[in-house]
Amino acid sequence: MKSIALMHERSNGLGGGFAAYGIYPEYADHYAMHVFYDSLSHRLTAEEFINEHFDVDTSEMIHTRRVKTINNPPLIWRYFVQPKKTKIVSSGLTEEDYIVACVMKINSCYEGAYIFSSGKNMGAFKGVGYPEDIGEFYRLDEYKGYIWTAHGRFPTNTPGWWGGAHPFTLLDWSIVHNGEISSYDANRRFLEMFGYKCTLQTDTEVITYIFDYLMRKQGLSIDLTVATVAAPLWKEIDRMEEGQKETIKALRTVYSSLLVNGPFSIILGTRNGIVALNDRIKLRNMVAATKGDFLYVASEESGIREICPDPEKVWVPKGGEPVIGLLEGVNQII
Amino acid sequence: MNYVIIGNSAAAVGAIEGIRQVDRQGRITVISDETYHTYSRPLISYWLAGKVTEDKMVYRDKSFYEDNSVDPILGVKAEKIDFEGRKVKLADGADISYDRLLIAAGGKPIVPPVEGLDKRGVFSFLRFDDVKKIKEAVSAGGKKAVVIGAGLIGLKAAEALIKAGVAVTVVELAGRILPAILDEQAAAMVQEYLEKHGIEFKLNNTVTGVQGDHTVSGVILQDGTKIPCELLVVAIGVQPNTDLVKDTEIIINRGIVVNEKMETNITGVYAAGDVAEGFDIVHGANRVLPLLPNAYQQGEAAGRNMAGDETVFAGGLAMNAIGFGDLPMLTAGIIKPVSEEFEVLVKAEPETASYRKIVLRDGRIVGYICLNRVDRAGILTGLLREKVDVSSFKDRLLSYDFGYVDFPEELRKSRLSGGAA
Amino acid sequence: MNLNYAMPQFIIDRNRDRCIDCKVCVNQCANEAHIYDEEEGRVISDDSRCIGCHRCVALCPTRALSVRKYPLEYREHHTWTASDIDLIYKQAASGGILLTGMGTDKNYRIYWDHLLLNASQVTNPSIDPLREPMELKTFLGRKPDSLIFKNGRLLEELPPQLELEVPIMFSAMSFGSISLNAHKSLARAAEEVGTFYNTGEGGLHRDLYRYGNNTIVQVASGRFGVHQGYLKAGAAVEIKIGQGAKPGIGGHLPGEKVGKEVSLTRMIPMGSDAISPAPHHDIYSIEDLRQLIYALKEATNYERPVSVKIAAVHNVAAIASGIARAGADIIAIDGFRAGTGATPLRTRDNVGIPIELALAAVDFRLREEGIRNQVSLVIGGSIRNSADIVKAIALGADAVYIGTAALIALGCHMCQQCYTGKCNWGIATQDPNLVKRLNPDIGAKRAANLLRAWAHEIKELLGGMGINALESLRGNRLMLRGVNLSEKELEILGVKHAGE
Amino acid sequence: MKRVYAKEDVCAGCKLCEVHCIVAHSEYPGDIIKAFKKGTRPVSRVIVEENRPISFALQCRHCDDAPCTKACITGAMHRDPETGIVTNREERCVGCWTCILACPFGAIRRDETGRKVASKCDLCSKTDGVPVCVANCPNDALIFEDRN
Amino acid sequence: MEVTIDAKGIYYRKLNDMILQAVGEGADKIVLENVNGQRYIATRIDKPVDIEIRGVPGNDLGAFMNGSTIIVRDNGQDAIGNTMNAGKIVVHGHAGDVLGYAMRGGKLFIKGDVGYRVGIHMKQYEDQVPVLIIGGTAGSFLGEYMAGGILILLGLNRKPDQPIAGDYLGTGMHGGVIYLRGEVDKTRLGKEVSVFDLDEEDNMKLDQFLREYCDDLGIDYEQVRKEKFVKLVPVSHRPYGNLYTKA
Repeated sequence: MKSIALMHERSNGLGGGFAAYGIYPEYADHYAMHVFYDSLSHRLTAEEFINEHFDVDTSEMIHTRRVKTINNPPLIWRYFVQPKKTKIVSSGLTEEDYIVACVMKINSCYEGAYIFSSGKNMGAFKGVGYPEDIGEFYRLDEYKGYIWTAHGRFPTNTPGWWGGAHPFTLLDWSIVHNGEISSYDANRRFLEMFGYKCTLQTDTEVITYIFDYLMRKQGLSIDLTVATVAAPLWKEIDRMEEGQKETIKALRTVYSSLLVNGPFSIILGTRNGIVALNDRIKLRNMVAATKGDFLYVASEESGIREICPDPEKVWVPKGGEPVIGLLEGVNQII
Repeated sequence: MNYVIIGNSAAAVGAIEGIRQVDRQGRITVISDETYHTYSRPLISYWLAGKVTEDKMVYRDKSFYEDNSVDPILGVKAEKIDFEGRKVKLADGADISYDRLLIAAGGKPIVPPVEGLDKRGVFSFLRFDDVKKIKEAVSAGGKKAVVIGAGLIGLKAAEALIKAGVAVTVVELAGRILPAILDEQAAAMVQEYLEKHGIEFKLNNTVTGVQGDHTVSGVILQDGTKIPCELLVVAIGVQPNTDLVKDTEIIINRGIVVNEKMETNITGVYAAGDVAEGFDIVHGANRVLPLLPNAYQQGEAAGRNMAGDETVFAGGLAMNAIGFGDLPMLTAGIIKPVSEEFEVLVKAEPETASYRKIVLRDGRIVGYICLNRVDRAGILTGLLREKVDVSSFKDRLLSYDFGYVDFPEELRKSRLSGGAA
Repeated sequence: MNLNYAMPQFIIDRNRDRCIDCKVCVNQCANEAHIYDEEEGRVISDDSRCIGCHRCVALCPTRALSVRKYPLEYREHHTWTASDIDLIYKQAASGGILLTGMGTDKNYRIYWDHLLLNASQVTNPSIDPLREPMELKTFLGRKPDSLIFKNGRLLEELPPQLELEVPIMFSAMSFGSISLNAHKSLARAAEEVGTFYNTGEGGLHRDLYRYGNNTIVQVASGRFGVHQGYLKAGAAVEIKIGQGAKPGIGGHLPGEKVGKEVSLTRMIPMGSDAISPAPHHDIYSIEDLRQLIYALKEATNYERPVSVKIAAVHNVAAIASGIARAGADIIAIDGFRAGTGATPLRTRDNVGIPIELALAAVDFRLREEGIRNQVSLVIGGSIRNSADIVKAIALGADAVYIGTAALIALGCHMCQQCYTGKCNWGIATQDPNLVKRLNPDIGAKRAANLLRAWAHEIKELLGGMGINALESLRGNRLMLRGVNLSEKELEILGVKHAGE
Repeated sequence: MKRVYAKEDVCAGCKLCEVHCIVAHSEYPGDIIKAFKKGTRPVSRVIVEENRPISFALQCRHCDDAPCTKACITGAMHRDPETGIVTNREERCVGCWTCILACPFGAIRRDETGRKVASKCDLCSKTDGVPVCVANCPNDALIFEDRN
Repeated sequence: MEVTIDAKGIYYRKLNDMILQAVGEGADKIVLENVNGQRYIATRIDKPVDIEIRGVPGNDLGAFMNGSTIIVRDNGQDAIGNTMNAGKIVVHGHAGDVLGYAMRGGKLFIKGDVGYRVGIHMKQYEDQVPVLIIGGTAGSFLGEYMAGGILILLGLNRKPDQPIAGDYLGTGMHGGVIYLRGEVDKTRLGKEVSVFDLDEEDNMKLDQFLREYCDDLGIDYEQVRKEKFVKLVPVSHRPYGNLYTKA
């Protein structure tokens, strides 16, 4: 929080948020649904759907505290749920696709309800306001997690609203993003062929879905996913050795619509670690640093220094070159 | 290297230029009994006709000797050659030694066995001095001339005399004019043309006597006709001027005999031009070809060889470009075949004095006559020279617009697209 | 019927002050509109023969010539235009079907001109294409549903793809309809720039086999010049079902154009008509199409993508979906305003739908069915400039075919008389006198220049949008806004109105 | 040396080369209209040969071993040893046509428009640069290049 | 080298892979057992071999074929010899529609009846003259748009009032020749063709090809020749030359 507060100038108070992993150890096997409701009646309507599709273990309002700068928050609920096995079977989907389908259904069909977090043992906390105020609001000082991402927003193309703040999450994915994606509609229209519904009119959302599609559905490794999203230039591909060239060429050929174009820097979180990535010609800034078994990534080095004054290594990653931090003992980001 | 050239006409100039293509250093001496800077012999008739002035008679620029580092010894006759001592003895007593010698002494007029040709008013028509004398005679009141010989020289002389305001009768032994280069049909057309322009002809006839005491006053022809005249021009033809080497070890046939490098039987001694016998590609043998282009090319080949290059004279052929007034004619090679092995193509348009005749042997051009419509006839010369089989486009040869477009594609393209000849 | 009611269409204006009677115009007019009058010693013109190709105007060394419309003013009538009247005169005289060339000249809406492109400002930087990388490379061919890797290496090869350096190909124009020199020009330009030209249905001339890597060979109902070697000679095979200028109508090359080279190439006797009717007689249904697609894949050992070219017609979206499912790797859709060498006028002017709407509908339909990635979409038919291309790609095309534009680059002056075989520019003719006028060295350079120029412009426009790879524009309809379009048109195009 | 070569496969037979050759060697080299309408018009030194569909422009090949220069009786026909360009020094030419007899390309013509001289391509050597026939060929059917 | 492949239940692409492989390994005679519906047999092979098919091959048998010989012991389906360039296909039974479409060379012999649109767009080129012989009857549109080659229709074994061919016989025909055994009902002809008697050259050609056909299929040649033949040839090489007007 201190770190993101330092970069106050990069936000405009219209959006801020955090994603944290490992915060719900007591519900580690449950999907933690964080939901914004516009009103009680919206909640009740949506809960009908939730109850029909999930076994709800716990249903509660997320604890918040009053913060002067945070006005008119929506109703913010939290459910720890398990999908109904029979429903999964009858839907013919995998468990995860089932969750995704349910999330898409609520977010696109239930007015006034928006699931902004749906992963296991993780949660997103976001809203309209400066990130440090949002953190205060959600009492994040009371949570303990092993991965934290944070974001301050300066929205341009879409209005500042609670759902539109970063991070965006789907299942265990969380993503924070700076920049604007000029390939948005090309990406969106491709993803929509595969059941994703981009309801938010915001580009960050599609990145989440791209990662979900490529890694979870297509089974690509993080490297290949990155090579798709921030594909090497053809000039570079021409210089590669044969096997690799063929691989990358195939990615660019088959998943060409998933190239993310325009300036971006993203930090993708999963339960296993984080990936930070810049667009391939590095139109946005990013700094990474390590100390001990901590990995820090931020837009500005000062953000890192604020919480880690003496990092062992500080570097500026190249465009399209991911910074990957994995938890001890795992070798896959998912 | 010390080069000496006897003669100062086309063959000599060719030799100088040939030597200089190979050797920029060696000393070149040119010896001529004429006093003039090298001049063009064919232009003497133009001069007489008033078509060119004397300063335009030069065959090469006035700076030619200087530009090519040539020492001209002009107006002095070469008397004798000492082949042993490699020296040329001049009439003024000087000895000019040489390492390489070219005999390019040219031709001399053929003089018929007629009494009285030593009288005043009798001229030959070969050298500048000849026409200068004719002009003097005309200026002195000469109004009527008889020309013996209706060959090239005779007719050019006749034409020039007409231009100079002299009435001319041409006497020719043969039955047609220009017997060496035209057939009957073409000759008739030309004759008609020339007659229209005032030249009178006596064919199948010859001068048997010259009237007048010391000065010509007329001629008597074989048929007894008497023609009064003040000028008598003897223009039967030329023969090699071999006087200088007569009775030496140098081998002479009609002209000096040379090999394909234009070298005589004596090492270091070459001959070229009207004095020599060069290779005739049409006849496939060495012949005297008293024509300027041949002389030049022989001289050039000789010059190159004298300077140490190995150059084979490509061969010449009888070819003539002449014109009378606005009637041009171009001829080459065999124009009046006698045997069956030749094929003859003819197109005649007497009303315009246009005539085209092509003589073929084994599908190859060996000679042609183009009268009046002469444009691009050189293409025929080229085909003749290179012995190209023209069977496949024979039917186009007579066309006035015959050109490369009529060649077979491959031949045309190789000719037009390659490096030039 | 000696009186010819049809009036000249053009007036040839010869400025006598400037004319030097050099006869260049006489030498160049295949229609004999200029004649040298030996008696008068001067050149005169016959307006009635002029077809308005401007060859003489372009070559006149003194600019003494201009060609104007013949000012034949019938009494004005909104319903009965001069053209309506003239055409009736012609048909009353001949009893024949009206034949014409090039695309329709009627004033139908050109949707490209009602679509505007986006550009970045502040929030998303535009990219300077002069300095920054800008990628136009495009792959055409079937894309698998997923890639399978093992240890980071691809397990299965991709289906065959065409690799384009620019998203522009030369559309199918047969040798026969256009000259060998025109084909050579296009083939060489395609090779030089890294794209493809299309043989059309007239076979492949032996001189052009060497451009095989940049060739798409076409198979139409007449099967002219089609044999194993031909099918394998190109980089792809295209089945021609229809073309935009004459949907439902076949091709017909009159016997007089079947000279020696055309005969050798089409493998038919000299002088015989080359008729390829609209239907392939082995294709009467979508499953028959599948049969032919796979016959061609068999014949090419599954090493060439197979394209299917259709005209944009009313239910094009459903047809395209069927073609994709029939196994085509590429679908080429030819729009209503497309050009051709010869077409019945009434068909040209009245049959089919605009390519913009067809493209939008097809792309939408294929995405709706989740199969858009299985086929590549190539569209053509009146692509006039690079902006049209950018808009086409934003609407969902992978690449475009250009035909008329390519011919114009070669010198076509749009006189619409291709079918007469007397093309004064050496393009749509087999007359050896005229074919020579198109120097393939110049043609190749001009056609390649056009592609390069357009590629630069596409990069410029992409850079403006903050996009540095063409694939990020594909189907990116947010980059488009409509102007002056109805709700329905916007809906079909799938774009917002400007200002939204 | 650079020479003009014709590509007959792409000669359109328009004869603009002849037109521009005439202009360049006329009394009004810069003015095509005056060149044709005033004074005497010289003959073209480039010849378009035509037998449709074959056509091509032909002009002096500027032979290394130019027969015309050797045949010339006056020394007017001259090959510049530096440039290799064969020109006819018209002031010395008497119109005997021996060069026409000698030229295997038929590239020398009689010019009797006012005078009587042999007329042949001079590669536009007076103007430097590309000969006008090449520069004005609309179809690049004439090229000016060194093929040695 | 002779290779036998049991095609039972094998997908066509696999089967054709197997054939290609066998040819690559040097087989010059291939016997295919239990063929049923597999398409494009012999389309992919690019060097001439002999193939014997037992069973009913699928559509496009020998499409684009260039020199091989195929004997089908059973019936054939549609589109046999599609755009065939050279070679020979003999079918001992009947066959379906669109046979020999645009074939430019080679021979296609069918013993029994054939369906619709047979011999459309047949064309000849230099010394390539395709020959298509049908033993039985043919459906409509036989020889439509025919531009070259020889099409022979025998009409053997038909019922007394069964027509030898359907309607629109030779519509749009502008090259080649059709020989019919027996009389032809002129109302069934396309307007682009006319009927003629055979001349000597026709009879020579007919003899040559029919003998080969009869030998291949075990038919009594003399019997076939007993009946009179007529020929159909196009009226013009340019059937639609005058249909158009310059707009």
